[in-house]
Amino acid sequence: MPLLQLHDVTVQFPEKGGFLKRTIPPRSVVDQVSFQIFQGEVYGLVGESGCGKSTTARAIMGLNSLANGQILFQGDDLYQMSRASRKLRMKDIQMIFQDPYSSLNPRKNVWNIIAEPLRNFENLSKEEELAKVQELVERVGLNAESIYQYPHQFSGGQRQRIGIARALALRPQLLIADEPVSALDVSVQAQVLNFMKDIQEEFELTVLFISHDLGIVRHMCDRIGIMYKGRLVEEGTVEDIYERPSHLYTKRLVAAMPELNPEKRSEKVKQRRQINEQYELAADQFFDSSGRIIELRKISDTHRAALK
Amino acid sequence: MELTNEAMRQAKMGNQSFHSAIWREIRHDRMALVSLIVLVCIVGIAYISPFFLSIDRVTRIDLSSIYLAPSAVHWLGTDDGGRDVFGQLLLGARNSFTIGVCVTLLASLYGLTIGLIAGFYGGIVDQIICRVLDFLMILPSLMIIIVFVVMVPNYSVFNFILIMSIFAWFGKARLIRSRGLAERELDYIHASKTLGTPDWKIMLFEMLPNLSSLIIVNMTLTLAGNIGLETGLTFLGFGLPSGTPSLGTLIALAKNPDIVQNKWWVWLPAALLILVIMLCINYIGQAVKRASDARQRIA
Amino acid sequence: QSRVQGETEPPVFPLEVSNQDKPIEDGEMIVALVSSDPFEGTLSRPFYSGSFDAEIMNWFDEALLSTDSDFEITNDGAATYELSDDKRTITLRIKEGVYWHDGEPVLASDLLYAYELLGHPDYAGERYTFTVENIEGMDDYHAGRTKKISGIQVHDERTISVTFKTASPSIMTGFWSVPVPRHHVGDVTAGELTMEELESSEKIRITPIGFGPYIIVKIVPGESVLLERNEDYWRGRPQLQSVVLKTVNEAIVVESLKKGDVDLAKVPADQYETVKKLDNIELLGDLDLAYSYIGFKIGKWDDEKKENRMDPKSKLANKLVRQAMWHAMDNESVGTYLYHHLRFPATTLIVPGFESYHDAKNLGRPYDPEKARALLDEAGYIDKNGDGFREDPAGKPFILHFASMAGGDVAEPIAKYYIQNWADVGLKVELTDGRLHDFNAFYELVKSDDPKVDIFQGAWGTGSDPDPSGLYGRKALFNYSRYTSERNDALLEAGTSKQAFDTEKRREIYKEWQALMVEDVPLVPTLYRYELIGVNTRVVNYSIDANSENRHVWKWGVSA
Amino acid sequence: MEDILLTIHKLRTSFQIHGKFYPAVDGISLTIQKNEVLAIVGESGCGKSALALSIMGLHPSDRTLVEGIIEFQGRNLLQLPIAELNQIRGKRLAMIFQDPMTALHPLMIVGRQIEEPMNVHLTLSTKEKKHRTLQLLERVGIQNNEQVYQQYPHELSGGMRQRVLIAMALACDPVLLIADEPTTALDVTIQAQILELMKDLQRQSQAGILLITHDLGVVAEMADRVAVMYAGEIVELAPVRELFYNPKHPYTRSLLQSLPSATGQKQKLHVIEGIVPAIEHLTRNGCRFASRIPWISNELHEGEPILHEIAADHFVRCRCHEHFYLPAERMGDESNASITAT
Amino acid sequence: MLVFIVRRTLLMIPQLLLLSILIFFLAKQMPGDAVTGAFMGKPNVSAEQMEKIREQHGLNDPWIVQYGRWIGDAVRGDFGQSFVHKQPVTQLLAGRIENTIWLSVATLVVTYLIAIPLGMIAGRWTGSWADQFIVTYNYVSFATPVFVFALLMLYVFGFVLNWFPSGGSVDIRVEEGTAEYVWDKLKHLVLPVLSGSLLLTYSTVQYLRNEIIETKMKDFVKTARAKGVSENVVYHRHILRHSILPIAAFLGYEITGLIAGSVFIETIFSYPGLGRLFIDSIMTRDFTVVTALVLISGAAVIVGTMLSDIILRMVDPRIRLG
Ligand SMILES: Nc1ncnc2c1ncn2[C@@H]1O[C@H](COP(=O)(O)OP(=O)(O)OP(=O)(O)O)[C@@H](O)[C@H]1O
Ligand SMILES: Nc1ncnc2c1ncn2[C@@H]1O[C@H](COP(=O)(O)OP(=O)(O)OP(=O)(O)O)[C@@H](O)[C@H]1O
Ligand SMILES: [Mg+2]
Ligand SMILES: [Mg+2]
Ligand code: NI
Repeated sequence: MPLLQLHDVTVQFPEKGGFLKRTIPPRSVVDQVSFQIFQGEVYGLVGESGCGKSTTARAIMGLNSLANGQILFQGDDLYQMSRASRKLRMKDIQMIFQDPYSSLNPRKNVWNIIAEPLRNFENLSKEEELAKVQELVERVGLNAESIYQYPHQFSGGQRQRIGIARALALRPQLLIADEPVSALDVSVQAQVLNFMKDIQEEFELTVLFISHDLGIVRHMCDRIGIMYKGRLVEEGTVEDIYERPSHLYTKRLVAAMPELNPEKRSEKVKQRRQINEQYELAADQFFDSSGRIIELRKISDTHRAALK
Repeated sequence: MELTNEAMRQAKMGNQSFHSAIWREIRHDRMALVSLIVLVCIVGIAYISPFFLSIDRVTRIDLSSIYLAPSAVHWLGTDDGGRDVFGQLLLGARNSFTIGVCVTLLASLYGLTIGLIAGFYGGIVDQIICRVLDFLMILPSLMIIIVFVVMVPNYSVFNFILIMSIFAWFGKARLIRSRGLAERELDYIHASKTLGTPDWKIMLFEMLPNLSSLIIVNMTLTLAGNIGLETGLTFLGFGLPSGTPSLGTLIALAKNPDIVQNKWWVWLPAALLILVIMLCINYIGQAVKRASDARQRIA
Repeated sequence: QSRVQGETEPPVFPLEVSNQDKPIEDGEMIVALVSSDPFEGTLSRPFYSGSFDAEIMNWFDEALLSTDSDFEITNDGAATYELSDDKRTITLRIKEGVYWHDGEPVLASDLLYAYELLGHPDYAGERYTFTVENIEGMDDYHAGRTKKISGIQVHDERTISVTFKTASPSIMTGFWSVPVPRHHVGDVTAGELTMEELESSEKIRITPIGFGPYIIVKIVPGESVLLERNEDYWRGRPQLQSVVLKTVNEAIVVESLKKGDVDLAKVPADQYETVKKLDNIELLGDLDLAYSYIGFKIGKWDDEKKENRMDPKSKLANKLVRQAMWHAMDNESVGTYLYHHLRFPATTLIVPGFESYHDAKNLGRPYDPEKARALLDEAGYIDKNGDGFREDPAGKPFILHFASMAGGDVAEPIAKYYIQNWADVGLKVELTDGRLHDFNAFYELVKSDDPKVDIFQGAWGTGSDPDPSGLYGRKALFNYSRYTSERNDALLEAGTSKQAFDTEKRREIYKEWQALMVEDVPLVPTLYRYELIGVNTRVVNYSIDANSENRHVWKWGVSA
Repeated sequence: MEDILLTIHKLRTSFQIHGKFYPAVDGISLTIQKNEVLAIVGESGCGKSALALSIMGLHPSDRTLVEGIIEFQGRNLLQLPIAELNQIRGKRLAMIFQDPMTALHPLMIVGRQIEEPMNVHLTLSTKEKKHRTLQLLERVGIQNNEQVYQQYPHELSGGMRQRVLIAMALACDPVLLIADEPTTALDVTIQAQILELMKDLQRQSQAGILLITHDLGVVAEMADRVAVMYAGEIVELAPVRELFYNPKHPYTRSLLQSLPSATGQKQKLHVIEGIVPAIEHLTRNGCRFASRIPWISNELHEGEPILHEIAADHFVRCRCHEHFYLPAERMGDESNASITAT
Repeated sequence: MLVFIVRRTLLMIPQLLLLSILIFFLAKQMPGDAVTGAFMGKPNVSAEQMEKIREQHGLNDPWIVQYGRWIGDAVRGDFGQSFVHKQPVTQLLAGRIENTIWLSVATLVVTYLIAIPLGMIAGRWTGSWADQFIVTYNYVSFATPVFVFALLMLYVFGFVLNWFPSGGSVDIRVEEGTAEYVWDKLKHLVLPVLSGSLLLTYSTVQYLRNEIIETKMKDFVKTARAKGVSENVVYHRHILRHSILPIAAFLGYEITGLIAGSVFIETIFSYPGLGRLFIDSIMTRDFTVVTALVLISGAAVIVGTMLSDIILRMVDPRIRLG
């Protein structure tokens, strides 16, 4: 059984407009997205800005309400549970945020930040809590005395580690990482990525890894879903996506990745042009009559794409 | 990793809280520092004055000595009831300041509660609160305060504070709401939600501390405004009960041109005192404001 | 010279300007209406209510009958009168050559019109007074039962007679003789316009006319009025070419006088000292027909019977306490220091302005704390617990509540001072609600006999009629003390009876009444007052002396 | 050498912090030639923007100190009075900013903003200006140019806005274009388009471009020459091929190793120890990178590191590169530290 | 745009209605009514007579009935009769409102005329002596009670220097409609307006200064400079255009300040306007006038906020579509 299952998940935001601000039909930001994540794997969600990646993540976390669909965690529908049991359940799902600067409360010291989930769910004595926090802090590679420091005294990478420590405090099964490194410099990025990989292996975490950087996704993930305008357009293993992209949008994304070899510049440019042209020509192939991206079709056991 | 107690303590001390930021900012701004000292002196003297000044004596009418010019006995002369202006000034400063502080605190409490709720929940709750605030903001509050003052049957300082504070919180609520709305979109609030922290805890322990600098800045700045408003209302005759010494009572005597011209000691010290108090609060407020915004800090 | 009263010597003010120069032909006088508020501008006698409106009207309008220093009607006005032997019918004859400003003659029917307005069922003003009500047939007319007032006869164009139900000396002081130009303002009785329309009509607000010495040329509402000489004035040619009346804030009166911006202005007491020093200003002063008082609540208004009823259980029922409280009050100091001698201790309830009726020998109850203490001891109010304040005879705390009006710079020190005075003799008095009350709230409290009030401070203007029954009668709503006694009833009755047309007799009656009030002390008259007028030295022929020829507006002029 | 557009000599740009001036750009010398794309790479905070702003003269004069020589077509920009500087900027020297969201005036229609440099530098009639603007918009790949002309920035997508910014920079046919991270705020696909566009335009106009970026991928795709900056200094300067095939400076090598390699090998990424020190905490004597490669002993660094030309046009600061190895290499993986062509 | 204005206007109606109910209710709660006020201190009016007058004016009806009557009339522009002034309130206000409008508009204009240049100078040359001077002036003006300042102005310029008339709105001697009349009106306005506006500049200067300092650091300003635009143009075209927006948004609330200020100013300069009328009316319990005045002030603020909204909409394209 998959650890997390999304079934036709739809998230809508109301749009304001018109005379006397009547509510006009809401816009689906995430439109009937379904995928599954299995125990222990790292699932990547890729797409351009505004395609609905974060919204999907937030829907799983219960920060947005669903307009339609189900989210099953270990087979239980998170949105059908009572508030209390859902709260207990959410303990097993934790999130790492994109911006290490705003995801930590600047008014709290590291101790209080990391202890927050512990205080909510576990009744620890002060000593136990301190011990636990120190353990976590050391686990993420920070000094023990840093628990008295405030977020602004840390670099971006260190902050992201604090965020990870907080997420790990309750020993979750599923970790959702929403662009955890896109605000960081290359060198720091490497640090966090390495670290996340270690943690994932050590805790046998299941991770939903969201990013727009195909290089990073490739480095981190086992399976990848490509999102476009609120819909999933292709899903498959890393090899499926990078070696055998079937959807033109995926191809386009892959082609847009900067080439690190100066020699291949012109080649790459040519390739991009080609794909762009194709894309423009064949655009309507990927949409149904109402202009909606069509459903995924199975290509192989691991590979699905929104193709006719 | 073994940690010495010393290292722990230093790490603890190394953090800089908002308070120390304010203090540093004030220390580096000469005007603010002077203001703070002056204000502390004024308020300090005013508040400890009952220990060396008998209120009864200061407020006792002595018709044979009205409008005496400053002398060794009456440092700042006497007022329309032959009362010592210096003593009145101290009592007045104390009353005015107390009222200003009380009004500010009360108004902040209202504003904070409403603003936080609107800011935290957003959506429909915010919409409703906003509409109500929109309406309240357009009330001609000075006029309505006056109407209230006239209306209240059992008029006392307490009632006055209540009335003033009822009309002083709308702006605050708005301010806190809008910052709250911005704050609620920040990831640390999301984080707290995903960590299972209950809403009220998030509001009080996550959001509020981050708004605290805003609130403190707003409070220091409106404190001056509230003291000014109290004085103004007293000037118009709708402020403090007239036997209660207040800076406004003394300045209100300046309605009479003879006093303005020939009996400056009655109103001028009070006017200057209020000016100094308000200036001081303002300078401190500005320093506090800078402290709240790292980009503006001098220190 | 003005009359001097009381034990102390208040300053002495002239009643007439000293400038003896000839007035210039094209002079203009600027008169201040001293107020921080705009004047209301209802420039018609039946309808006006502001004192500034009255002041403005003085310049362009007047009563047909003139009055003397006792405010009694005389025969040297625009009309002469005759009183019938039974003193119930008065007949007016308007002199020749009295014309409205628009050239129409002043007719007897114009005076009739005034009565028709005053008695009209729709009339909502305040001048439906005793002398109007007392006219025969007025009740029926007022109730709308008839269209004509049977007691008023118009004999010819210029003769009219008015018959009263009862003979009362009030006729001599209270008789209404101001006509209303029916042709100008429009006829309410003929249905040309309604009473309300008339009241807000431009004809009395923007373009009013009268038959006085000056003609209104222009009005800036609430601010100023420009008048010009009425060449056809019946007494003669007015001295001034033009007159400007304008509101001047109290705050800047002195400056305006000093600069010569205004020639004539009432001077507020607190600025007297400053004005005194100005050498271009002469100060005239006369006693005002008003006094301040401290009242004691000793009863309640009985709404059933519409009369006052004393309450023997009220806190101040014991007259010794009231007497003591009067003795405890240091009015002398208040007048001297707070009013710069412009007010001085009052003695009786008939002001010295009524020269013939004020009992100058009755000294009231002068400041004497010792006597006050003795009286209180005698009454059994003794400080038993040693807290400095007396308890009542039963030994219970005795706390009185004092209501006083806010307004003016000195209201607060005065109230505080009296409280101190009483504290000095051991009486504990506190301000009702802990504050001074504004005008309306104060009267609301006092009028409704609110139990929160035991003592109250106020002031009365007496009007020109010395009869005090409107303020102290058994049926008088304004008798806020709610004091009644048989003797009081009898004396007041006698004061307005037919026999009181004899001034000597009336003086006796009122002397007795004044003594009664000093004995029973339903209220303490505290201060009499001067009214001060600052006049520029260039003003000539100006007088506030009721006996002087120069009291007439048309005589006033300015020299070069 | 009339092909040289810009010569920077010992440029030092210092910011005032706590009343003292600390250099953020510390003695940089560079030249840019016609028709050349010079890329500057480095981590955040190493002084790239400070350098660009210094060239444009956009630092507020009260809190910034700019010393050295910036010679543009024979004139030292630092010594020009503001009026003359204004004659140059926007005309022969133009700049593209990083964030298209904020770099456009939110209350002016796009057309006016593009016309503004023409108002200043060219004498054209209103019609000509509009014509030229529409042409420019077309050149940067905006098809519905008439419509966009009338629109406000917030009505455009990020990519469109960046195109508008480019059009604005090109308004007076500049000979040197300074682009400060022109694509950082954009999506990959759009980034590719914009880069291509810039390349095209550059080829057409033969202008020089100073391209500032922190993305080595962008460098590889665009640049002719690359300067690697660290802590206000240039640590390595080389033609693009040389840099990617034969990186020398420890910093360059570390950077390349810390990229999640595009080849898909899931080996550990290299992590550079520590952080870039803030300019007020930077130790300025000795090798500035030394603290971040602590396993290289101190003697191996130069006392006063200078740029050494180790191959034609290839400069490296400090001798330490000769002894440098990555920790991973020591542990047996002897493969070349550079990215080998696939 | 039109749709927006219509919507905004419709939104005003419930606000006004709510305001009117609130105000009416407050007025009725005050101790004493118009009749008490009008006849107190005049001994010769009997209780029955007063009761009759009360009955006549419907002062004894339940308040909801009175409200219904009042609001019905108010909609038709009839605020009833002032008991004290014996005049329709509308007529009474008509005489004063013109003066108040003169005063407020002039004060507003002068405030902006002073504040905007000051704010610009202070914002542009932050830290210069001019800036320090302006900031100090600003603090002082904020801290000075308006009545003290107005009194001083009156003394210095009205009396000591004798430059301007010390009270009133216009001299009686000048003909209405002539240029002289207007000139005289303006002369009478100088002191009240200056006293008001010199202290009202606070928020505008403060805001503009901060806003300019903020805007100065914005990227689009760098863009403008990079285009070679001269410094003056940068400030006038780019920075000011952006910074002035919030000032427009404040217009509505500025009106609140004006109303409050006019109460003081009109009292001190004996300027016959609505502010003074309010104080007088409240003293005399002339509640038809009080209610009308508060309603008018409220309406003025509502209209003001609406105006700022509309202005904002017109100048800020971001809101226009948003
Ligand atoms: N609270 C909200 N109200 C209305 N619209 C929203 C809200 N949150 C997100 N959206 C819209 O939903 C769409 C998807 O947003 P989302 O944040 O999920 O994108 P994303 O893929 O995470 O993009 P990015 O890479 O920029 O983070 C965007 O167009 C955004 O404008
Ligand atoms: N106005 C300023 N005042 C003080 N310090 C500044 C200022 N501007 C920049 N700095 C500092 O100067 C250094 C260089 O900044 P710069 O903006 O040039 O970096 P950058 O390389 O462009 O970084 P990024 O990639 O983040 O744009 C940084 O340490 C920064 O903190
Ligand atoms: Mg996102
Ligand atoms: Mg930069
Ligand atoms: Ni080195």
